[in-house]
Formats: sequence, C-alpha cells, structure tokens
Amino acid sequence: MDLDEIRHILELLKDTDITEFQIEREGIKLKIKREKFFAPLEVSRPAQAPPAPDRREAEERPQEEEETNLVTITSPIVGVFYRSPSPDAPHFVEEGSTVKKGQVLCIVEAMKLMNEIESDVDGIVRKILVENGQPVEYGEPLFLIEPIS
Amino acid sequence: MDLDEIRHILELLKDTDITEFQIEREGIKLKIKREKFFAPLEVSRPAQAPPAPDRREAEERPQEEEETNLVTITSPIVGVFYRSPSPDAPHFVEEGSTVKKGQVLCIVEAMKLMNEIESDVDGIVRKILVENGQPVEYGEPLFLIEPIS
Amino acid sequence: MRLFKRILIANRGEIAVRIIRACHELGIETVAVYSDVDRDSLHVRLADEAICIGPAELSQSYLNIPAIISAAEITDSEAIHPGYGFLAEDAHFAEACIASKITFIGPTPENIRTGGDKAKARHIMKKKGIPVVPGSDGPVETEEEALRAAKKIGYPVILKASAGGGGKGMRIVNNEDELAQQYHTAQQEALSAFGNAELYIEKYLPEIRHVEVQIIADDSGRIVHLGERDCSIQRRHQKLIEEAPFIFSTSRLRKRLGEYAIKAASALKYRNAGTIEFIVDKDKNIYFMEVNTRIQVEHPVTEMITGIDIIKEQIRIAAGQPISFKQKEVRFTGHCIECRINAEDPERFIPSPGRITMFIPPGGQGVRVDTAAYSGWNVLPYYDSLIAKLVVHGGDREEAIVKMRRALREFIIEGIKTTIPFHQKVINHPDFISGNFNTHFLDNFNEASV
Amino acid sequence: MRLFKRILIANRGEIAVRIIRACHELGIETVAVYSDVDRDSLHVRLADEAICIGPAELSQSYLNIPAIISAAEITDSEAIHPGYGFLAEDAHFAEACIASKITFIGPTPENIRTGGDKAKARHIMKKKGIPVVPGSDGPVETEEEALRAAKKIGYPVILKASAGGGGKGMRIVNNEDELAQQYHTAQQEALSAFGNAELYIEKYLPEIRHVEVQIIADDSGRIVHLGERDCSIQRRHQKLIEEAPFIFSTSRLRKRLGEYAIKAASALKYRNAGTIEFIVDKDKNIYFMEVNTRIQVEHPVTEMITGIDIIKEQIRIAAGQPISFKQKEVRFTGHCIECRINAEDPERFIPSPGRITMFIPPGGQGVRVDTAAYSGWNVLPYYDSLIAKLVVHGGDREEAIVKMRRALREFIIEGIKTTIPFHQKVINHPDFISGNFNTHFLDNFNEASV
Repeated sequence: MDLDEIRHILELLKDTDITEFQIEREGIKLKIKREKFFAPLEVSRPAQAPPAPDRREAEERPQEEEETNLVTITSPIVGVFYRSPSPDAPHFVEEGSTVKKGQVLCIVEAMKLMNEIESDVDGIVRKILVENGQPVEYGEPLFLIEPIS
Repeated sequence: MDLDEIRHILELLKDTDITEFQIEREGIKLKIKREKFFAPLEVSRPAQAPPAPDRREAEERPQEEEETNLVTITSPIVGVFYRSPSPDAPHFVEEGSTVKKGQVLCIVEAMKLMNEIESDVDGIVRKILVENGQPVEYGEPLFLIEPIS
Repeated sequence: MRLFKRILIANRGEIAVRIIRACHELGIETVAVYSDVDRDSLHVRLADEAICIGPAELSQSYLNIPAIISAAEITDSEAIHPGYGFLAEDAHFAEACIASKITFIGPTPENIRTGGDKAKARHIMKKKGIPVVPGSDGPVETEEEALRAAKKIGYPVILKASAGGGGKGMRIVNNEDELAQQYHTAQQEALSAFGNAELYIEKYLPEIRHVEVQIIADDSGRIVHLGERDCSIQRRHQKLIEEAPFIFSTSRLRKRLGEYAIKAASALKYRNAGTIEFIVDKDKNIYFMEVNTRIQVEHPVTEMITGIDIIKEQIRIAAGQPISFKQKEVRFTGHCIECRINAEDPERFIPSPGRITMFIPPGGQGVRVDTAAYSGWNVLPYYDSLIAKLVVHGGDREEAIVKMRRALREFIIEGIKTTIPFHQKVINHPDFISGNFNTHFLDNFNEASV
Repeated sequence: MRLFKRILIANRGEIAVRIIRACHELGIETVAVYSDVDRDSLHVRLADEAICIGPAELSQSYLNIPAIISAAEITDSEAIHPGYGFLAEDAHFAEACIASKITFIGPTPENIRTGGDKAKARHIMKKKGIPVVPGSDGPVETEEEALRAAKKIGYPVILKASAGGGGKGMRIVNNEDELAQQYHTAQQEALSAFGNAELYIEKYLPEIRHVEVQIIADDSGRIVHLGERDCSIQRRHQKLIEEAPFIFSTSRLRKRLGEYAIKAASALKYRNAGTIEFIVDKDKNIYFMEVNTRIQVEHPVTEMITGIDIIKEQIRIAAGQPISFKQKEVRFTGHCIECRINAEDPERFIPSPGRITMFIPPGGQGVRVDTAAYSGWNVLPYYDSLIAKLVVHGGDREEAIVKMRRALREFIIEGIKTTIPFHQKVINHPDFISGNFNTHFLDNFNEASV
C-alpha cells in the first residue's frame, strides 16, 4: 500500500457517509476515522400528540412476526372495520379459520359503502389485528395469515 | 482485495442502512463503520462571504502532512505575524533553518505588544505557512518543523 | 355560535402547518391526512392526530375524496379545511362534505363553480358594471367568428383556451394574417392540453400589473376587503414574489379596487375568504380578471400589513360566526414582500427533490417563514416544489427590501437546489427596487441578468 | 455622519446572530469572534468573517480583551458591539476600545462604572428626587451601625452585599434579634462569594413587580424611552419570562416611569441604549433599583410592541447619528411576551448540554425566535444555557398568551432537555393568566404545580 493507494481510498470515501474505515493487509494497518456533525433524521412523534396509538401499535406488531412467513392483509382504504356483513350476521372468519384466496375476510366501510376485503392467499387466519367497529387507515394491517402451499 | 473491490463494497453499502461492515479474507481485514440515517452538518461557508480564505487554507495544509511526523507550531494569540524583530532586522528563521527548542521563530503582535513565538522542539523548519505582516488567528498554524531526535 | 371541536386538514406542506397553527390558537384539535410517503412530514407531526389515506399518487390520496371524507368521519372531524390546490376548488368535494354533514371551510359549491367558469364570471361582472378586458362574449367557434371579434376589439388580441390556465393555448396576434395563422394551432394546443378546443379572444394589454384584492364574506352577507396585493412578478403565469400594498396605487385607485372587489363578491353571493384578481394597465385602468375561490399562497402578505389572521376568519365564518372586525377598523401598516422558495434549480426552474441536509430559516423582527421543511426532511418528487414562503415586513418598501435581502442571505438550505439565488437577483434588480416592472419582468430575466 | 464599514461582535450565541442581522440590514460587514470549540456556531457562519480568538475558557477567549482588540485591528473593524454578558459591562474593555481608536457600541466607560456601583447610582437618583427603596446610605460597617440603620428604616429589612448580585449574601430579617443573628453570616457569605464583606441595608418590600424602562440617548443629549417591560417572573433573580406593557400600569404610572427613566439617564449623562430598573410595589409606588448599561436579553419585547430596532439605534448612535425617531412618534401596539428557552432540566434547572438532534422552531404570524441553535448543533457546557428566545406578539395579552401556548407546543427540540415544559406550566397557570403575580411567583412553583 503506497501513498497513491491511500489517496484513492480517501477519494472513494469522500462523498460517502462512512465514519470509520479500517484495512489490514500485508502487515500494514490503515485506519481512517472522521467526525461529521450528524443529525439523525428519524423523527419521533411528539409527546403531546401520539397519533392514534392503538392503530400504530397494530401496525408495528406484524413486522416482528414477518420472520415466520405470515402474510399481512392490510386495509386498502380509510374506513371502519367490520367482521361481519351486518350486526346480527356471523363473523366472516375467526382466528384459526382456514381461508381460500379471494375469500372475504371483513368489510371496511367508507362513506356508507361496504368494501369487502379478500384474502390474498390460501391459508389459516393466525391473528385478527383490529377490533370490530374500529377505524382503520390506509395500509393498516388487518389480518395475519399463514399460507398453505 | 484491490481498490476496485473496495469501491464495489462502498457502492453496495451506499443505499443500505448498514452501520458496520467487516470482512477478513486471505490475511486482509477490512472494517467500515458509519452512523445511521444521518445528515452531514459539516457546513460550507456561505458563498457570498468566505471568511479569510487564505488563513483557512493555511490551516488545512498541515493536516495532510501530519502523517510525515512534522510538528506544527500554531499561534497562541490573535495578531499580526512578523518574521523579524524589526523591519530592517534579518528573519528569525528561514525554511531549512535548524532550530533549538525554545528558539524564537517569529513575533505575533497584538495590541502593540510583540509576542515572541518559540519552537516546541529541536528540528528543521520545513515550511513557513504565513507571510510576513499577515494577520493570524488563535490556533492558526505558522510553521512545520521536522523534529531531530 | 360555537367553533369546531376538531378540523381535518385535507392538505400537506406549509399550508397544512399554517392551518394547524390557526386551529391550535383557536383551541381546535387537528387531524392531518397523509399519503404513505408523507409519514415524516411536519403536518403529520404537528397535528393532534394523523390518518394515512393512500399511496403517493395524488388521485389515490390527496385527491381521493372518499378517503378524505372517510378519514373525517372516523376521526369525528366536524369540518374540513382544503388549503389551496388539491381539492380546494373542486365543487364536488365541497358538495361531498356537505352531503356527509361535514362543514367545508371555504366558499359555497356554487361560488367555486362560477369561479372556475371564467366566461360566466366575466359575464356577471360586466352586468354589474365592473370593467373587464374587452373580448369576445364567450367562445369563438370558427376562424371567421374569431376574425370578426378581433376586428371589433382591435388588435393586438390574445387567443385563450376556455378551459385553460398556466399559459397553455395562449397566442398573441397582431393582425388578421397572424390570427388566421395561429387560430388552428391554438385550438390544437388547447385540445391536447385540456381536452377542449374552445377558444375565446381578449384585447392584449402589454404593460400590466397583476393586482388582486383579498375579500372575506360571512353568512349574514357582510363583505369586507383587506386591500390589494401586487403579484406581477410571475414566471409562465406562476407567481414568485408578491407584495402589498401595490406601490403605484393612488387613494382613488385603491378605493375603486376595493369597491369593485366588494361588488364582485356581492354579485357572486360569495361566502368565506376569496380573491378578486384584476389587471391594472399603465394608465391605471382596472379590468376584472377572475375570482380565486380559495385561501391563496400569498395570504400572509395581507396578514402582515393588516394584523388579521385570514385562516382564523375562514374557520369562524364556516362555523357561522360573523367577521371579527369592521371594514373601517382595517389598518394597513408598512410594506410586506413574500418570496416563494422552491426546491428548483434557480436558473432553469427544474425541480430539485431530495433530502434537505441542513435547513436553518432566517429570523428576527419582521421576518415570517411559513414552511414544513426541516433538517433531514426529504422533498418528495410527487408534490409541489414550494418549500418555504419567506415573508418580511418593514416600515416601508425600502426597509422591506433590505430585510428581504438580509433574510435571503441568511437562509441556509443544503442538500437540494432552491430558488433563493433567483430571488436574490430579483431583489437586487434596479427595476424591482424602483418598482418599475410589469408581468413580463421575468420573461428574459435569467439570460439578461447573468 | 456615515455608518461603520465593518463591526466586530464580541459575543456568541443568539445575541451575536441578532447583531449580525442588524448590521446586514444596515449594510455593515460583520466580524465574528469565537473560541476554538465554537467553530460550528451559527454566528461564525453568518458573519462575513470570523476570527478564532482562543480556547474554550472564557478568560482566554470571550473575556480576553487583548485578543478581541487585536482581532478588531487585524480585520480593520471600526467598531465593536459587546452584546450582553461577557465584556458588555466592563469599563476597562470600553476604555481599551477607545484607546485603540475602535468605537465601543454602548455607553461611556463612566456610565458603565456608575451602573456597576449600586450605592453611587442610588445616591445620584436620590439627589435628583427619584424615589429609591429606603435604606442605609452606603455600607453598614458594624453590627451596631446595621441595627441603627434598620431601626430607622423599619423592619422587615434586607441585608445585601455591596458587591453582590444573583441573590448571594442576601438575608431578609424581621427584627433586631434576627439581624444580630444574620449579620455576620451574611458578611461571611458576601466575602466568600464576592471577595468583599461589605453589606448595606434596604427596606424589604414583599409583593413587588420588577419593571424596567428602555431608554436610548444620543450624543446631542436627546433621550427617549420606549416604555416599560415587566420582568417579575424570575427564578433566583434570573429572569425567565418578560412582557410588555406592564398590564397593571395606569397612564399615570406609565408617565411617571418614563419621566423617572429619562431623568435618571439625564443625571448619568447616559449615552446609547440602557435600562432603568424599578420596583413597583402593590400600592403602585415606584422605587429606582439599578441601571443596566447594556442591551438586554429581553430587548425584543420592546421591539415587537414599538417596531423600533434597538440594536440599529445603538449602532447609529455610536456612529454619531441622532436617534432616528422622536418620543412622540413612539407607538405601543398590542402585547408581547418572551420566554427564555434554556438547555436545562425543566424541573431542577440543571444544565443539559449536548447535541441537538432536531431543532424545528415555531413560525407563523407574530412569532419571533431569536436563536443560534440548529439541528446538529452541540450545546457546549462552557457557556450560557440560553438557546432560544421565543417572542410572541398579539393584539392583547390574552392573544399573546394563546400564541405563546401554541408556539411552545409547536417548538421541537430533541437530544437535550429544555425549559419548554416549564414555560408551558407557567403560561397555563391561573395566576400568570390573570396577571396576579409578583417576583416570588416561582419560589415554590415546581413543587406546587406538580
């Protein structure tokens, strides 16, 4: 490793956000550090206004379980989640129910319209993430389904 | 592992959120770190007002050369840099002069007071970084001296 | 009449933040809506509650009427403020709100329809004795009809698309030959841009200022005006700098502008806040141009010289309350200038989306920055490039210019390109400083001043 | 008389930024000075030039007179603005500037000396017929002298260190026995705190407001006042919230405050901007307290209700120009409140230095934030913990409170603790809202309100 090589490495690092670089080779050890003043961009929610905490929690739950190959069914629209077509009717599905691809899992009501939400896969309903009558936003996870192949 | 390979690794890391990367292979050890989701704050000076560019440059020069074990003599005060005790007198030192620890290298004048700046080490003056009569700020590098041990 | 408990804001960016501020000062809770790429936007963070209404595409989120109404319903929002742009001037949306028993904070659907139909608005104003730019009464169906109309009006005339806006389909013609040449091209352009080939003809007025009057009307039919704004600094019909008052105004001109604006609002049975746009030519003739049935981007200019919070008035009026002040109580103090800072290349105005690595707004006395930007925020390519409105107030125009110069210089935005350098050039331009400009000021600006 | 070409600002933080703004609006170039740990501070960035004057330690940088004078000399600065704190009230520094032919932007060295000698200032005021708090004429040398003086004044009295400030060495005593007990302890405390055991005695007034009057004087001897500020919200003699006008003032009280302030400034042959501090007791009696010979932290409160830029006036006057307005032109509009946001634990007020990971100041109409903070800035443990002055202006006090409540809520500062939650508690406290408070408001505040 000569000066030219070091220059090249510095060149490479120039426009990156790397803060530490270390290389050992042929008995030569190169260590480069730098301090940049950095501001994290990940913004936490304000303490005084946690937006819809119950919905947020529900949203985060499935991510933990993604490892286990569950399929998440999310709401394609903003509205109110209903587990049955009418108050007196039985639920479309329960936890443990076996469902077919295209089978109706629930209804999300928006502007008096009942939107049927269908399963994307054949599988078993492992978790129902939202309570009957609860409002849901776009992209909010509703069901975790374990696919059967 | 050559430069191209390092370049590729940096490329790969670019759009990820990886904060530490380490590889050992065939006696080569590479370690890269960075801090997550950060925006560099390293602020460039405003285009309309580059503060004293000459002084800044002087400040940055020695850093490149630190590797070669030169000792930097900096100004302990704000003032005007003079290479000789009076306009007609010879310079205290020239590039190439051999100096003793404690020998006067220059004067920095502040509020009509002549402050003698001494060498921290025995050595050879390798570079005089400031022009005679030029203003200097606190901590500004004045001389690069190669120590003699 | 009590105010609302909770308002949903059907917008994003600086105007959503602006509306949240007004709500919080009135003690009203706020609900933000956002598309899934807008999760880190400031309006989401500042609102009391936030609802994701769809993906990035406008049609599926910020223009998605069912999703927005549904979001208002599930959050028990009593009213919706549409901001500007998006659904603000969509009469269907206003009607959908009313049908869902949600108050639409803005004019009536009928006001919005009339405002969108330029020929109709023009016709109403003419009947009320408000001068309009001489032109064809409605569309000219054939080349022959166009030639007849142009002859009557007198050349030069301008061909405009009935459905148009933003300069598309416009042609200035100086004589019969040019009209014959351009008529079909303009028709074709109108058809491809707006799906409607209909053209109308107006007298072309070369040296004009674009001056608009802010009006506010309540349910009892009371109408007040908050004076005029000069919006002549435009690039391709996009306003970039606005100021108030109009410096070349006389007390007579100002009085007439106010009277016309109130007469126009009255003729339209207007409700809530709106703007009556006029052309003022170099001989100080006033011509009605159009009605803007929304809160406008440049409303802070008027707020700074009057001390009146227009958004708060909008909310109170929508709740059935009267206007909180009388015409004779309106006082105009000093001079105000607004620069719209866009995430755009300052030479070619090409959008420059991306991560803002550093955002330090200017501050101090008389400087107001309306923005939703912050260090680390990602300017998304899907939406408007306006990232901050820099508004300054000084004792007079000279002081306002000095303050704007200082504030532009102090404004630090890194990571993306912005139009700050462009604004610096304008603000230091002798014609801008003297006030000696018209709507063509920017036509050859970047080329000429480089 | 021409203004300066270039001014050096011998300060850091928000006040340095504030002064840079004034200079740039006046077309004057600015030189920032900074200690080597302050390289990334905003004042360094906003100034036209910046000079590192020493290491972090105050004595070697911001209090280092030769370094600062030298920095002014090598940058050809014609004048130095000292800001507040640091060298602002150091008569030696003002003299050193004058000796180096650099204009000191502030009062004369003689003004500064008199302002620093409380007994002398008090003596001057008494001679001019301005009421002072009854007390011993100068120091009390022995316990016997103290007892005699206290008897004459009438109990309760307060023992104060002649060289003191900030509450140290103060003792309230209710009778002879307590005085005999406390005299030597107070002496000891004064000696260890200030290196000077000298004490004086004043009548103790229990329910008082701290009200100060801003004055400006030019070289021709013209003096104007800009009305009063109420600074009664204090914690251990540190002001935390200031407002103007003083809401319990009457036109008679206001007139007297103004007259006394101008008389005091005249007696001192005062130059440039300064503040005359008074005590107002519950019966509306006014007592002179002291003179502050500097621009004060809370000056924006006065700027917001008068529209006058006090720093600009300071600079003009230092350049030999007359005050730019007349007393009768001063108009007071609305109500203004300032909260000092410190990097401190809001319960125990322990400093909380460190990296600010996110800084999004509030905005909108009537909100002014004077700050040098930004996302990513490191609040250094060496210096003052003040990181932002949040100043709001409303049509009346109620509107100002509503605006302050909104702005405090909107203010986002992450990474360090700040006193924002403390200010929120104060601003929502019934006694603050009603205005029914005195200088003891905060004595048991955190405990009581939890």
